[in-house]
Amino acid sequence: MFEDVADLYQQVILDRGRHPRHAHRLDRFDATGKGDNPMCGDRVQVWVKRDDAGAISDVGFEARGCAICIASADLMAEAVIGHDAPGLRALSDDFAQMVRSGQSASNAALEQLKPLGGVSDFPSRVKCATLPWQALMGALDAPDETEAAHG
Amino acid sequence: MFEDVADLYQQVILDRGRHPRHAHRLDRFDATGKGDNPMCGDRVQVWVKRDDAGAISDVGFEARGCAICIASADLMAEAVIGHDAPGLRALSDDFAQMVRSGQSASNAALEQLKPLGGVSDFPSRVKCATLPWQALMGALDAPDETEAAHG
Amino acid sequence: MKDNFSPLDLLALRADFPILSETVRGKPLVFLDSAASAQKPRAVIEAMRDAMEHQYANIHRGLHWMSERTTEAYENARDLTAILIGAPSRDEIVFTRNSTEAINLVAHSYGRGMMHRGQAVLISEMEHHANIVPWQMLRDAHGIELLVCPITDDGDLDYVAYERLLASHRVGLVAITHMSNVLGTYTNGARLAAIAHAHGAKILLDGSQAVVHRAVDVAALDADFYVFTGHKLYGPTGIGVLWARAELLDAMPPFMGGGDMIGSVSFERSTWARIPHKFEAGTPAILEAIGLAAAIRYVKAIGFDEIGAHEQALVDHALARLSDIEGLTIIGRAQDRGGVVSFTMRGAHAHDVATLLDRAGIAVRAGHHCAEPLMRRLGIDSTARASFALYTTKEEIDFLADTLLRVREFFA
Amino acid sequence: MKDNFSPLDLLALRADFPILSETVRGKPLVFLDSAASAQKPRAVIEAMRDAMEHQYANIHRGLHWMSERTTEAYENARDLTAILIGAPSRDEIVFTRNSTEAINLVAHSYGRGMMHRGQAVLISEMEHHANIVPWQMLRDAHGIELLVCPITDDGDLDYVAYERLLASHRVGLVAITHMSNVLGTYTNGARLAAIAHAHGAKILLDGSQAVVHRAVDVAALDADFYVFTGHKLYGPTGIGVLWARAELLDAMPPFMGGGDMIGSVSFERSTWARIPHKFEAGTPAILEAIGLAAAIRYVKAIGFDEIGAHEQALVDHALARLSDIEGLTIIGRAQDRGGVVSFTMRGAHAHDVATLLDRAGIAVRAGHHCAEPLMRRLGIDSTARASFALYTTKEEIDFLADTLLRVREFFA
Ligand SMILES: Cc1ncc(COP(=O)(O)O)c(C=O)c1O
Ligand SMILES: Cc1ncc(COP(=O)(O)O)c(C=O)c1O
Repeated sequence: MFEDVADLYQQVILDRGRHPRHAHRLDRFDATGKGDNPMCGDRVQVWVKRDDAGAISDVGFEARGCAICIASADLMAEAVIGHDAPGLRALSDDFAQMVRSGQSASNAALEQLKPLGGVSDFPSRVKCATLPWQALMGALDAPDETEAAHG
Repeated sequence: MFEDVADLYQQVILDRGRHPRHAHRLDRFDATGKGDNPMCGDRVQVWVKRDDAGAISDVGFEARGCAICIASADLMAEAVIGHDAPGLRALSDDFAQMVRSGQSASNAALEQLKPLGGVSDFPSRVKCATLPWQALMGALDAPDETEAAHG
Repeated sequence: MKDNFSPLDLLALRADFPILSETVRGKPLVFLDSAASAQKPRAVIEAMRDAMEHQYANIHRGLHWMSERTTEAYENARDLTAILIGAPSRDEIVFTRNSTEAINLVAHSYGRGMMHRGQAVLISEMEHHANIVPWQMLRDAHGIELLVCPITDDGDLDYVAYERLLASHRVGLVAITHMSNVLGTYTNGARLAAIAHAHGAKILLDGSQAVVHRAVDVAALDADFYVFTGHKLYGPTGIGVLWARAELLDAMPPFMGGGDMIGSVSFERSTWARIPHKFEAGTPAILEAIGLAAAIRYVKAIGFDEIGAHEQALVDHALARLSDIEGLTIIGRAQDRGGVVSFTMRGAHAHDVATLLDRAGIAVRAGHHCAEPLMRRLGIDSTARASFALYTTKEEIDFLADTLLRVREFFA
Repeated sequence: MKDNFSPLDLLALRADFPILSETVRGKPLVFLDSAASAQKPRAVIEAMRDAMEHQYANIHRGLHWMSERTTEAYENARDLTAILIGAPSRDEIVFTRNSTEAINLVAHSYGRGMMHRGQAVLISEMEHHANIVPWQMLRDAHGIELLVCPITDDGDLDYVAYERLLASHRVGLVAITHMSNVLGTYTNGARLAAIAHAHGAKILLDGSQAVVHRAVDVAALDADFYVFTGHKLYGPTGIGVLWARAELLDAMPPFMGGGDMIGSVSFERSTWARIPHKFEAGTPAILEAIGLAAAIRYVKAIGFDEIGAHEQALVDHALARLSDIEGLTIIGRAQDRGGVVSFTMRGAHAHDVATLLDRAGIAVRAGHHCAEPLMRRLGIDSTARASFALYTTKEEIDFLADTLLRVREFFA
């Protein structure tokens, strides 16, 4: 009956939506950011930790949202490891383009996010997939927090 | 070409519209009232003088308005002579009914106002005909002014 | 399962709504989102088309035939609206864009114009944002207190708390929904009004949902303000209604300024037209009033007794069928309710449920339904909501239930 | 008499407007009241009908097909509107009910929210009530000064006085018409904006009439706010437009509260959505936006060069013909003007003139045209006004002139 949603709800999305691996605050983090979708009430908060070179070394999140949103956050948490701010912005843009248009730029890091490509057929769900990225961009723009700020 | 407006613009209306006989303030008056049509900016002020029994003995008006409005005020100034407040209210109601519906109640004083009956075919002009009456009702409701108030 | 469906000739009625024979994604449209906005019968579509094709001009100020006839049609919509809700006078009907604007009008004009610092506005936990945010803005701009009446766990208004709040605070205005768009609960408007009045407060009822399913009589309710929105009552968008007692409207300052609402204008000072015009600044939603009039004529011709009975049967059927689905929780268990059923599904977010239903052709709404504080009160983030209209069928509800079973499997 | 009528295929264009083949009182309709509200082309009528018959649901919050498609159509109207007036960003387009609401929104939100006691708003002597009364209400509620820029006897804005007023007062906001609905005068928006900005003032242009006859580019004008109303631009009633610079909209507090304009809501505190949604509370005029989009597509397909040239020829012709009528005075002699000609007739009140014209099938407007202070400035009570649209013909103007000769005889 739901054959034609297979593109949207690929197995990895269902799995990650159900059992996300990174759905937790970080004990120690450098920055945090939030994303809100006022239309439906979804909310994501992201915590990031950077290494000495400024590249992302760890990401955790808390999300109130659907399978797409949680899976997207969880895949994001892995895809962004090792990226610095400019790389992240590029990746975020490429990701947004992919989920909006179905077309993906040649960005190696995008590979692991491909399961979300099916969202482009569901315009009202695009925001579910991009919300974690919005939270991440918020973290990039936020002034660095001291590690003591956690908790 | 304008045969079908003959009902509205009867000769007496055209005459009174052009050369009203009562278009002046009264030097001495007992009450005055105003009527406004915000939709088009027409305005009428009426002054009335009463005899000892409380019946109207003289009426004057100033109007900014069309032929219908001025003719209606002028004919009103004559038709109301000798009427007391209750009679005036009844006459005003009967007049309003006539110009709205074309149907006239049996009210002797209405006779002289019959030329305005044609207004009922022109819904947007009804207000032109009733505006002087609205001003007159305002005068009835107004507290009596001292005669010195004129000028 | 009861089968007391009303004697509406549903096939004929459904034929009045062209959109109901559409398919989406190759599947017949099953439209269960009428509480968000109802579909339009041919009578409404044709009334608007007819006006634009044959009889249209700006109103009130025209001395020509088209303007006179269009003015009549517009003002006739006011008459019909007054009759629909039992308003004592047609002059008490103010046309707005929607319920939201009607409430904002009251918050601005009555709230800022006639309420005093230290007085309170009393709303409830189950209000739509449209009946929360305007009062918050009034609170913040004007020093009014905002009180919130709790609801019971069943989703009924807590009438005891309601009376207590009125007794213990200086409530100037109560603003409460007449039917919840999430829980389906009808509040007892007459009881709310009587208690409010006993404590010297005025009362506004948000009838956005309530007018759709039942005959409403503002005089019998003894309300002071009543608002609703055309597009949920099978009318067009762009038109809503504020009813208020004439003496209140007379005393209230205007909300917006412009053409049609004035007595006279000079640069120094302007005066206001009489009600209702004082509150209708500028060219109003003429075509939309004509459409609303057609909608009112349409529902009145069917009759609210029939519509109400049919929808009651639908709700009973839906509650029975959905209760049978394991893992599905129905949100809101009030006794007196209209054609709205909200639910959550274990293991599946409402958005995901809605997307799968959509793939089967079923349109439901999912999210907070513009009632975030209510979600918080219920301890949930969102619900899926199926809502019913006069054109909804028992078969559509069965199809919803069957499809939900498959959705549950999908996410299992 | 010049005969430089543009190459518009008028017969074909007129066939696009079903109402133009109506008769009134047995006579062919000659509709010369388009400045009050224009007639609607089939494209608009069909777009609205089509939405109601095939593709309609409430927008923004729906996860189902009908809602997604309707959201796209609504937001597409915003794109088209932005392009129409050269707005740098689609997010700067706020849909309102009409021009009047757009101006009231600015008066409330920018005026009360961001202007300070002692600052002034500068309007002109030739404003429509919609651009007077909201500023009076702001003055009276908020301690703002209201200044009035005079016009010349020809009916042009007095630019010298304009600059002097800006130099001598603390003007925070200029609010002036871009084209007078009585005199036909186009003001020089770019010049007004440059002078306003040189004195640190923001500027709002009321484009209700201006957008109908010419291409408008808010970026080229360097305006801060621009408003217009759908029903004069061949669109439906119930929809208007406020354009404002994004940084202004961002800084302004919301006008009305409710659904769709919030970020999040709790009883304690709510946050606002991003622009433009912050200013669109509640269910918007969805069908009307769809109708407006069709209207914009329609006029753009014809092209404003063609429309403007055609209307310019009509105005020239009308001025020539009407000037020839003894006892008839044309009101307004500005150089740069749009498709509106006002006049008075010696010995006949404008209402009586309009009624007689109506009997001949000709629709004109008569009265103060919602510009009472302008009437006072001109020393008259009222005018009759013939106004032209893209569908107006030279023959209609000839018929008007011929009929006016007879009207003059009638009242002689
Ligand atoms: C110059 C001008 N401004 C404002 C308006 C008001 O437009 P609306 O009534 O659609 O708000 C009009 C039309 O009536 C107008 O001509
Ligand atoms: C209970 C309730 N109140 C208010 C509204 C707001 O209606 P509108 O968006 O038409 O203003 C709605 C619908 O969304 C509603 O269900």
